[in-house]
Amino acid sequence: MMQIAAEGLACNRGGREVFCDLHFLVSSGEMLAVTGPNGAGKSSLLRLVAGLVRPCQGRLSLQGGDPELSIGEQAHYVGHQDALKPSLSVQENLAFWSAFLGGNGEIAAPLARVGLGSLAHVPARYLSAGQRRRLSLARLIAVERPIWLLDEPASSLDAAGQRALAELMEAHVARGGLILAAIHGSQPQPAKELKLGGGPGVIGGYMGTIAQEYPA
Amino acid sequence: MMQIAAEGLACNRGGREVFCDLHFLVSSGEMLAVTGPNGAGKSSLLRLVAGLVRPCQGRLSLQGGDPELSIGEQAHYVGHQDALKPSLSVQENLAFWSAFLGGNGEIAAPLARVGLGSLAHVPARYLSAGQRRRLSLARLIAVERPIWLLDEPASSLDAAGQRALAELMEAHVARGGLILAAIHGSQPQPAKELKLGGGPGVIGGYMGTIAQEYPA
Amino acid sequence: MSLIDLANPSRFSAVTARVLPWLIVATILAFAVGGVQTYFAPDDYQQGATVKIMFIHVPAAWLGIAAWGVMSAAALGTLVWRHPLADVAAKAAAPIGAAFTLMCLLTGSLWGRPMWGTYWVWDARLTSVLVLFLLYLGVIALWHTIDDPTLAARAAAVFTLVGAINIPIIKFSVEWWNTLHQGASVFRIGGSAIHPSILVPLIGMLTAFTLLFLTLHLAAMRNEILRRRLRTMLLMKADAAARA
Amino acid sequence: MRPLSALLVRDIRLAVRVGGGALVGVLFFLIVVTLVPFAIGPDLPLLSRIGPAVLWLGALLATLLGLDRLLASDYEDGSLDLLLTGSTPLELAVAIKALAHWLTTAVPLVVAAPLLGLLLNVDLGASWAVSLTLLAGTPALTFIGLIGAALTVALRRGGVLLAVLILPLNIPVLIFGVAASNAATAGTVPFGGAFLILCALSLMSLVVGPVAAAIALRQGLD
Amino acid sequence: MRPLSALLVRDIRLAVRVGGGALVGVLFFLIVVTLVPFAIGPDLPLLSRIGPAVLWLGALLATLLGLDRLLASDYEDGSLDLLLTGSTPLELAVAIKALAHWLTTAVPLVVAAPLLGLLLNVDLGASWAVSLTLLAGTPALTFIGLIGAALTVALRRGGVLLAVLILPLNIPVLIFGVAASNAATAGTVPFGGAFLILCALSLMSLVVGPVAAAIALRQGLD
Ligand code: HEM
Ligand SMILES: Nc1ncnc2c1ncn2[C@@H]1O[C@H](COP(=O)(O)OP(=O)(O)OP(=O)(O)O)[C@@H](O)[C@H]1O
Ligand SMILES: Nc1ncnc2c1ncn2[C@@H]1O[C@H](COP(=O)(O)OP(=O)(O)OP(=O)(O)O)[C@@H](O)[C@H]1O
Ligand SMILES: [Mg+2]
Ligand SMILES: [Mg+2]
Repeated sequence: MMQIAAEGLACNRGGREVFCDLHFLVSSGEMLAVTGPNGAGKSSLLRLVAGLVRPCQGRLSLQGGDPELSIGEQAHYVGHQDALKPSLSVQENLAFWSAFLGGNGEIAAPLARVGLGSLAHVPARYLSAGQRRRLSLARLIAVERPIWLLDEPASSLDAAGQRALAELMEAHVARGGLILAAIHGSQPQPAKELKLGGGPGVIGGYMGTIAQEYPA
Repeated sequence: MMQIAAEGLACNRGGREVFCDLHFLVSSGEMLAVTGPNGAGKSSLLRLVAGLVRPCQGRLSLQGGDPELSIGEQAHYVGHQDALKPSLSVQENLAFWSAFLGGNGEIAAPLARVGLGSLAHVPARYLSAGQRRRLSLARLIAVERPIWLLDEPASSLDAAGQRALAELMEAHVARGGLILAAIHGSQPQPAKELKLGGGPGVIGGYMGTIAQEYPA
Repeated sequence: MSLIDLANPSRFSAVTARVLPWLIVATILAFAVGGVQTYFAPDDYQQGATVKIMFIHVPAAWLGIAAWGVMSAAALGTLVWRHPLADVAAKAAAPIGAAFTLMCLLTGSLWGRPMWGTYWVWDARLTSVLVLFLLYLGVIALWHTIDDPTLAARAAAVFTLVGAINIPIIKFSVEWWNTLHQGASVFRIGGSAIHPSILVPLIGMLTAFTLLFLTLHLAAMRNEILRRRLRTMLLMKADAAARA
Repeated sequence: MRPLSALLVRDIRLAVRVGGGALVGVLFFLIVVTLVPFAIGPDLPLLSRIGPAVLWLGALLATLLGLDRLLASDYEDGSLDLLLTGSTPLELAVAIKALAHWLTTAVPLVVAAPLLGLLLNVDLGASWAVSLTLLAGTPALTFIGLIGAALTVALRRGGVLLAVLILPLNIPVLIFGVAASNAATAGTVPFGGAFLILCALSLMSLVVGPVAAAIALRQGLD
Repeated sequence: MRPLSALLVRDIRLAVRVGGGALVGVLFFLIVVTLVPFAIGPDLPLLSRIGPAVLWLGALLATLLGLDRLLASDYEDGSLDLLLTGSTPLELAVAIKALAHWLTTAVPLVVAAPLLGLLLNVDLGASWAVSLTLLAGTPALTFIGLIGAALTVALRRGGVLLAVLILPLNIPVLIFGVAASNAATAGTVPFGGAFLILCALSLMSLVVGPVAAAIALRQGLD
């Protein structure tokens, strides 16, 4: 049983305040959908949780989970950029991240799962946008980590890909995983929602209050 | 009255065939929605029309329009990468492309139109994904060109942004413009559809035949 | 049959298969003749027997330069007509040309020891040849670091044409700068300036080396064509596997 | 005209924002010039003899440093695609980019050369001549480098390979540059001849460079 | 252990695929060595005197060339974010990257040095000593360079500015490297002293470099 709790988080980037006084609570088996208009701070929040951006106020705490690892070290971060090297083959790319992030060297299965089995030996340079996205999502399967931080994971995926992704996320949540996903429009599954860009946000019943942002 | 006609187009990339024997006809006032699964060849087709990829067979012809300009030189190409320099400000970025692509130096209005008026002086490095996308779409407004080649233009736009984009495209088509757009899922407006990834494709009644790919 | 038919790779390999044996024989004969002539060529009154190095040095130098010329012609074929055979010709010529250039450098510096008292001087002729050698290495590096052959061919073609500027520099370096290296005396306007007893064997060796180059080049081209066939077959197999 | 000037301004702006302007450039050469005495030991007559050579090597180094990003960055962020959809011929566009690169790397050196010459105790009169040769010769370095930059994009290669392709072509430029400079400093050989050849090389590369680069880029298209 | 070896293999692979392997590296140094005689004029005794210096300058140049991409490319494609979410400390990760850079740039030089020495007519016995000093000293160049690479990412700067930041720090390495080499070739000064200092510099930068780089990267986070 893990829990990520944010108390009064505030984030400044490039000197401008992105959001402030943000409270939320996500526990394993839950998915928190972070929504909001462009520039509301979704990516910033995810990067902040991943430890890639420093909060300028408030604290972010993790109950349960491995105490001597940071949140980021127990999390998968899938951002706007897919960390792929054009001159390495699809398989080499995945194999490296699997080894570096501490997966069990299993590569073929994840590739097949995201539908890149036949392209395993093609240089990543040759991949289409959706194929690149699929490859970076394959990390989620290749390496077992409890927390997923997904920034618009469905972007440039085709219908089939989006369905597969939704299943993947459901399965993870069902397994007791914990997901924070920044999404536009419809979420793939019923989930808590954290609307940004509408003043201070409170979610997840933390401090006993249910915010009006809670999904109707 | 312009017309882009493709006859038996085939495209090879990295030594493997992407699509072959593709026929379509788009004329001004129309929008052709290019759809298909990931890796079907949507982006390849758009790049081919823009003159950024060479067809290995077939021919692409433009009736009407400026005879001594290539299709690419009369077209806006908005690809997966938004050609922005992180160290230039939003305004500098747009101003440069407007000047280079031969627009009338009008910058403020386009920026306001895509909702970046307040960020005009922020370095592009600081933009969020959606803001970057908005900025590269601002080119469409800043420079008047009859042909638009849009590769998943709506990706990482919020709901409002997608609506604005749809209006923009409708207005362009109404003005007698001509759009080829690669899109996933629902098209923003009724349009001819060219499904890729299903063998040779024929569309637009070219050579008298209506293909089964024609939207039912 | 015309040159056009030759331009077809499979036709080309068929023809070369028939021509090559004869070429090999001709080369051997030419070397035999040239060798004998060289043996009986008189020693120079001041250079002594070392003058005989010339009979390797000059042809080697000549072919080192000529090979780049061949590559430049092929480069035009690649860029203008996008002809696969041109790519093959260019790729095959590079290592051979490099070898001849190296031979020229080595024999030259060996000769330089007795003549100039040093193996190497940074004189215009010598350096321009060294540059040629470096350019060869550069092209070879290009060919070997790029996996996609057509891409490599085009890049190498551009590079070859740019590098061709070096050829006149080599040729005329001796006229433009006062070099240690002696000027052209065989090929020059107003007839040759060498005594026939030297000139004849030199011509003999020139023909022999040229024949050798032809033989090696054609053979290398055939191998390259076969190699490409293999590659495409493998690619097609891979795609078929991917489809299934 | 307007597209080209816009491109020029943009590239200069980028170079200044990223590389840090002309002063940093001068500082760079200052460091190079101070490095050499350390490397070869403080021997004034020798220094003054190889002074021009050092400046020329500095110029070569500075040109090489920015080169592999000259077109690669535009390729990676998709700017190159848009440059191709512009109505300006590609040859002109890349020439302008090279010009911007030259203005931001070589010109600071040309200006600072007399000052730097003093550090290498080349006397002032000769220093002027040296910076004149630099002014005449550095364009060749940049525009030959342009070819390499285009090849790196077309081949998706870079780093040392680029240098390996470029440097041999730069050798003649270096020879005549240094020869002309030495002619000016030592006054042994006539200055005019080498200098004229240097100008010829620059003019030639001004034509060959952009054309070859454009061809390479077009060939590399996909 | 596995993460680190994976990172090492991947970076070496990238370097070879992009830069074209050790042979190209050797070719690069061959060219550098041939460049110098043009610059300073064909004067054999002088050449043999400054031969080691030339090799050292070559090493410096090669190190500089790849440096600004060393971390920047990982930053631009988002790899750096993932490197941070790995359980390996950042200090180690960047150290490994620097190691890969050293293996692919400096080692070819170390191996080829005796051969190159001949061209600069440094006699063979001395050449071995020179390549020994290179082996001992080049790590310092790379790991000091690592700091600059991290700064380029943190400050989103690059090009010449990076060189300006790095070179001054490299001067001591260069001094002692050349001193040790000259001691070996000329045999005037004792070889041991300079060589030991060189090793000390390398060891120090092996520690300072990664730590400083990691700090710079963390500061640059946003
Ligand atoms: C490494 C040193 C040397 C190099 C790179 C070199 C290179 C060349 C080249 C490129 C040619 C031109 C061939 C042609 O015009 O097609 C040539 C010709 C020649 N070289 Fe050398 N050479 C070297 C050393 C020497 C030495 C030491 C001698 C003897 C003094 C020598 C004597 C000649 C002669 C007699 C010719 C024929 C010139 C003619 O008749 O055109 N070379 N060499
Ligand atoms: N630069 C390239 N070189 C070689 N092959 C490529 C290149 N780009 C794409 N391909 C291949 O061509 C095919 C089509 O790619 P393309 O980008 O056109 O697909 P797409 O329809 O745009 O897919 P997506 O919906 O993911 O964007 C893919 O299989 C891809 O592997
Ligand atoms: N690296 C950065 N430095 C400074 N400011 C930044 C940076 N990245 C984003 N910002 C600013 O922070 C705000 C939030 O950015 P963020 O990327 O979190 O928005 P977002 O919700 O992800 O938007 P989108 O839906 O477009 O991805 C934006 O106004 C943006 O201008
Ligand atoms: Mg975002
Ligand atoms: Mg696409």
